[in-house]
Amino acid sequence: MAKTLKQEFTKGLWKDLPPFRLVLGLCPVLGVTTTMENGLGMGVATTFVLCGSNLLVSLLRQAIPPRVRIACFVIIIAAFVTVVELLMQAYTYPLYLKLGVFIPLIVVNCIVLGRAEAFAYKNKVSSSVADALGIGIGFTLSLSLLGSLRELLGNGSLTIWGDLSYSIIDVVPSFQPFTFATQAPGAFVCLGLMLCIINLIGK
Amino acid sequence: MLESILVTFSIGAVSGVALSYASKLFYVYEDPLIAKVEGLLAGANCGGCGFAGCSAAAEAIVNDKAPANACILIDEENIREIAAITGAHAGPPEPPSSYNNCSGGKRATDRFIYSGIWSCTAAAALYGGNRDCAIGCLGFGDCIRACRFNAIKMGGHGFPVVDYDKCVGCGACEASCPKTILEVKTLSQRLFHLSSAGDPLAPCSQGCPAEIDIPRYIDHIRNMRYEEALDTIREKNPMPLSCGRVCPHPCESLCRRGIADEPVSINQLKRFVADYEMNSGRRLPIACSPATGKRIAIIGGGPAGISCAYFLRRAGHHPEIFEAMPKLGGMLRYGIPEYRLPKKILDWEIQGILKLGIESHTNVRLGLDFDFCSLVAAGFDAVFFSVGAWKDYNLGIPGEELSGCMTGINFLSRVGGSKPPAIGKRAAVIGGGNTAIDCCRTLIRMGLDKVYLVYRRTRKEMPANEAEIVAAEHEGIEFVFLAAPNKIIADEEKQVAGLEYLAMELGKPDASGRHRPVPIEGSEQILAVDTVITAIGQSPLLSFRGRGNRLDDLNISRWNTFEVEPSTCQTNVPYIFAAGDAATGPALVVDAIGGGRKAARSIDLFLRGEEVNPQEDALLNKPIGESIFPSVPGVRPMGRIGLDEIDVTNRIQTFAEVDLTISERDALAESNRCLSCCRLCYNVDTH
Amino acid sequence: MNELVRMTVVLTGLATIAGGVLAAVHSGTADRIAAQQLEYVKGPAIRSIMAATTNNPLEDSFQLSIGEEEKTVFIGSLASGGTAVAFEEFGRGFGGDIGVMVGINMETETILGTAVTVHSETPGLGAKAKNDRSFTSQFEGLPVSATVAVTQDGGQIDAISGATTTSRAVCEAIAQALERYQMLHADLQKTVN
Amino acid sequence: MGYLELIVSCIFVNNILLAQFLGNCPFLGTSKKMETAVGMAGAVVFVTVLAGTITWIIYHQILVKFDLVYLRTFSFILIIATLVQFVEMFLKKMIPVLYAGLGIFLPLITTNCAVLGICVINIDEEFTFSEAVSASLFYAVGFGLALILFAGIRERILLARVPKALQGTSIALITAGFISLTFFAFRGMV
Repeated sequence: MAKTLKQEFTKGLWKDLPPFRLVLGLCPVLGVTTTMENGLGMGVATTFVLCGSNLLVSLLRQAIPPRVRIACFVIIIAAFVTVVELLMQAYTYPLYLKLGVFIPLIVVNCIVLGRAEAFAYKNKVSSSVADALGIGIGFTLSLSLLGSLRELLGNGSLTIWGDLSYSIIDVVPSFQPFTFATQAPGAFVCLGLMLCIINLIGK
Repeated sequence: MLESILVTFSIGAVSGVALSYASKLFYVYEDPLIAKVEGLLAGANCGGCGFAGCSAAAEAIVNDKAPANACILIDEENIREIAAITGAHAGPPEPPSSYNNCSGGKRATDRFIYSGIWSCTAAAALYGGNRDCAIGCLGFGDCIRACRFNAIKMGGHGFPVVDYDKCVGCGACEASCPKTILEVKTLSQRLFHLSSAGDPLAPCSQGCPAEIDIPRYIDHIRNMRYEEALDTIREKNPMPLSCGRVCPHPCESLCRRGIADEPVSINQLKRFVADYEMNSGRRLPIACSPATGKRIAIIGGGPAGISCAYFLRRAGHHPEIFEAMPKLGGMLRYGIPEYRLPKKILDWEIQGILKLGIESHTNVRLGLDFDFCSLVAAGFDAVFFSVGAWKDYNLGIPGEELSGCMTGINFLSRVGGSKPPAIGKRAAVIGGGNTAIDCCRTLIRMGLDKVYLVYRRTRKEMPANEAEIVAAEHEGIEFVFLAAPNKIIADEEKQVAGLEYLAMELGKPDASGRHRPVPIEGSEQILAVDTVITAIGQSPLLSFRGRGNRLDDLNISRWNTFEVEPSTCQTNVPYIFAAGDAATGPALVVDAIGGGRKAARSIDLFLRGEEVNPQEDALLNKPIGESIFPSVPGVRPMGRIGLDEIDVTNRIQTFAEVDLTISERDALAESNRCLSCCRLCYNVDTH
Repeated sequence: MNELVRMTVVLTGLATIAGGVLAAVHSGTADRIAAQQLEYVKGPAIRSIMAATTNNPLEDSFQLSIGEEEKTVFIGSLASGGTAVAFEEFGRGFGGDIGVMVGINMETETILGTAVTVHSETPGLGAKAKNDRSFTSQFEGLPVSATVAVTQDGGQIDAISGATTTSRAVCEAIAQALERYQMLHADLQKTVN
Repeated sequence: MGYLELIVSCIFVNNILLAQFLGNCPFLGTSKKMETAVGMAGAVVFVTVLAGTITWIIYHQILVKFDLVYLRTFSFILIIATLVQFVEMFLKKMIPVLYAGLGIFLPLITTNCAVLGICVINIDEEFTFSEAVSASLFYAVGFGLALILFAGIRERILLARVPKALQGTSIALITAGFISLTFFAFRGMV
């Protein structure tokens, strides 16, 4: 059963790729992926919390009594989320404003709690961190992908980070932005179609 | 800083105290299994499983309402652990595995054209599915999608095929199937399952007293997977070598091909794979469940005893066989002559079964060499009686005590043992059953000049197997029908000198449908013979009773057999079970083997502390009405393979086996004659 | 019982430690967060008003107490050598308060510029109030003594078509700012110099 | 803002599930069966109102007073988790009938981002106490409404012919997208 660190890391990138293979943590996926930048930021924030909580849960796994483990995980995760909130306010304030309520909600993201419980509580520190990094990076990539798709369709542009942005209209002047994609119903439909595509590739 | 610490401290303290006291104050008893399963679930309460949180999911899993892999967060290791927990809940701690019941698949006819969503569940919601067969596979593969281990694939015939190496027995497939095509069962659940009215059974399987899945093993043979064929047989019958030789194959008379053509030589195919193993020079491994530590005393090492011991051993128990004769095998050894079942083949077969870890004690007779009370004292948890029917009925005519007159079983067992009896030159065997024929055919091989078979009715009424009668005729046995022995005539040395009998005529049929013979006054005739063997039936020898122990409490029927509940083989003393001839009176070997398995099922239930109830819907060899067809369209008669046997003039010189094993080519050809029937569907002949 | 105590202790301990850590992180980032909030919430509005200042108004700001309220006043040095102040006032709009940053040239006593900071108006209309130059430019150069009101209310400001309430709210906020400027004129003058 | 506006806004325009994307995991999980959906909806209403009220009080009476607003997330989630677990145990022991109908869904709510989300929104929107309580109620009702509507549709999807790759969560999400689109019609009412 022992897997190498590399395996623990790479499984998050395809085999257990959230949210497509591991259909969890959908709220931020739907809520923040209006642009690629948002998706990327959310992904990084989640990865940070995931790594921190996995690390700490794995370190403390002997000390935490099984019956209150969920409450303990929640405390650890909540602490990390607050740290992220504070750091984001201090360094990436505009992004913090855009992500809004979804930053505190990382605390109830099933992926974070799920990995703490299903993996970190049972595995040693190095593999837990590898697992968290893999899942986190997978999540970040998925969010960015969905974000860029929706941004391209809906705004006709793609903002990588800050001022670095490209516009489709420069290339294809006749392009009409499909605003539906950036709005709420579009979020569901785009994610549903992405899932479908992943299913097709997975087959 | 301080405020912050104070606030978090107080929130933490309030939560901790509130929760810990609440858990004490509002404690409600919960099945510890649920807590155990919940401990293995992700605990994220994400709701991805469709249940209201992890504890609700755990409860559903324990109560078999959800498969072990319901949680979408946890990894395979946890699923395995959960499967192990719930598996232990359902039966003994042995790995359950998925098992496909339907072999119909695509060939089953449709009642209507279904063009809905590609899902069994959806299809089944519409009038139970589009297939004609109420129990068959719908073939949309819900189970394949449900399996998280890639252990199920859709076979070419339109039904799921399980890869047993990958299956962990999580139960997801079973839960996803709207029918009961895939059943996740432990080994012992499979071994002990009695054919039931809801099973997809071919007519032949319904007719087999051992309930072997005949179409499945024939299919294995067709695909040259002989080892799997043997495994399939051994799931229900531990003695394919012996049965392949001596079984009168009631299955073949139900064979669906037999309606339009000659039936498939099912028994020859069984013998072929059994011989294949023996000649291959190695024994196939036989899977056994983990040890349970329970001990069972098996009294009598005949087919019923061996079968019961075998199944109990495979279920993880520890049976010990006590046998009065010098070797195990019972009637197989001492009642069936060498030319039908060579002793070295029987030895090889029994040895293989004992190798599973069954202890045997021979030359020990209950009541003489050991006492029933000592068994209980020795810590046996249950006792199984398979003492057979070794007591010949007496004719009740003068002269039976003469030298040169003996009983059939006595004669056969002495020939089969090490001390053959002294016999003369001309013999008369009285009786029309298999024992009588066996005596005749044995006598002719012992070099006698003339062997008569004296039977009081006609050939049509003879209970012996047709094939045996024909063989006896070929071998020159003279049949004297409608003859009732009157007395045995002695010479001056108190030796048998002849058999006087009355000629009979058939009267009106009696309750059993047989014509009752009526003696004709003054028709006495004498057969000049120096040996008379009476073989008119047997009953169990119960001499171990009457010693003032629990055995005296046993109910005994008026045929001197153990009175048992027929579907459980349990006697009125709960820990005593009985099967085989001892419970049924003289019957087929395969009946004894089936009885041994039925008894093993009950003993297993008894040892696990469960109620020994008959299995619901058990068929017990009653046919399923809808599966017995009056005609079978689509079958092109082609005749069965001829049977190789030794030429008559040669064979009566020796005890060499008469019937020879069929060749692989013939076996393959014959297996292709099988229609692979299920309950309703079958493969028609296409060429 | 032992189990219960342990559960409570672990929970409380973890929560306490977390509290300590968070307090530390908070005190470490508090200043930066405040600066960032200023930069991104008020920053764009201030910049649009005081585009031509030689200093950074965001850094040269001070707190002014008006009764119970604390107001942040931004100071900009104009190229002409004069000084401008800017602060935020609120007017009641359709969907809630509308924040308007008002910049005043202290030399000429005229409105330097206005910019909408926060609004929760129907998308489109609120944005118009923010970006529509033909609307916002009407305020520029008005003397602090002027009465700021939409034409419907007898004033000289043309409302955004179809968004009278929003326009009214903006005017209300600006009028309030002018009033407050005149009230605090002395204090401001003192602090600036 | 008037209460009528608040109701329409919370239930329809800013529907917590379909416009704010909160609580999607249980939304997809528990909408497979109508029965489960109804139970879940009830439990969410109950817990949200309770949690919304308590967190509002804690925030304004403790966190704001001591200048500890940055502990908002931390304290809210702990309070909700404790509260939910406590109520669950209480119901299980004291009112088993209610537990069977509603209580079993409670654990699912601990990590339901809709509940925490509504508590946070109450603070962000600077609602007064009575506004916060009613907003909690109406947001939760909106969640229940969407969930029950969706469950009804999903029971139908089972019998529909869906391309293989779209089956499961994929088609569920697209369907949710169309429900969301219908809720769009309420835009402009507030």
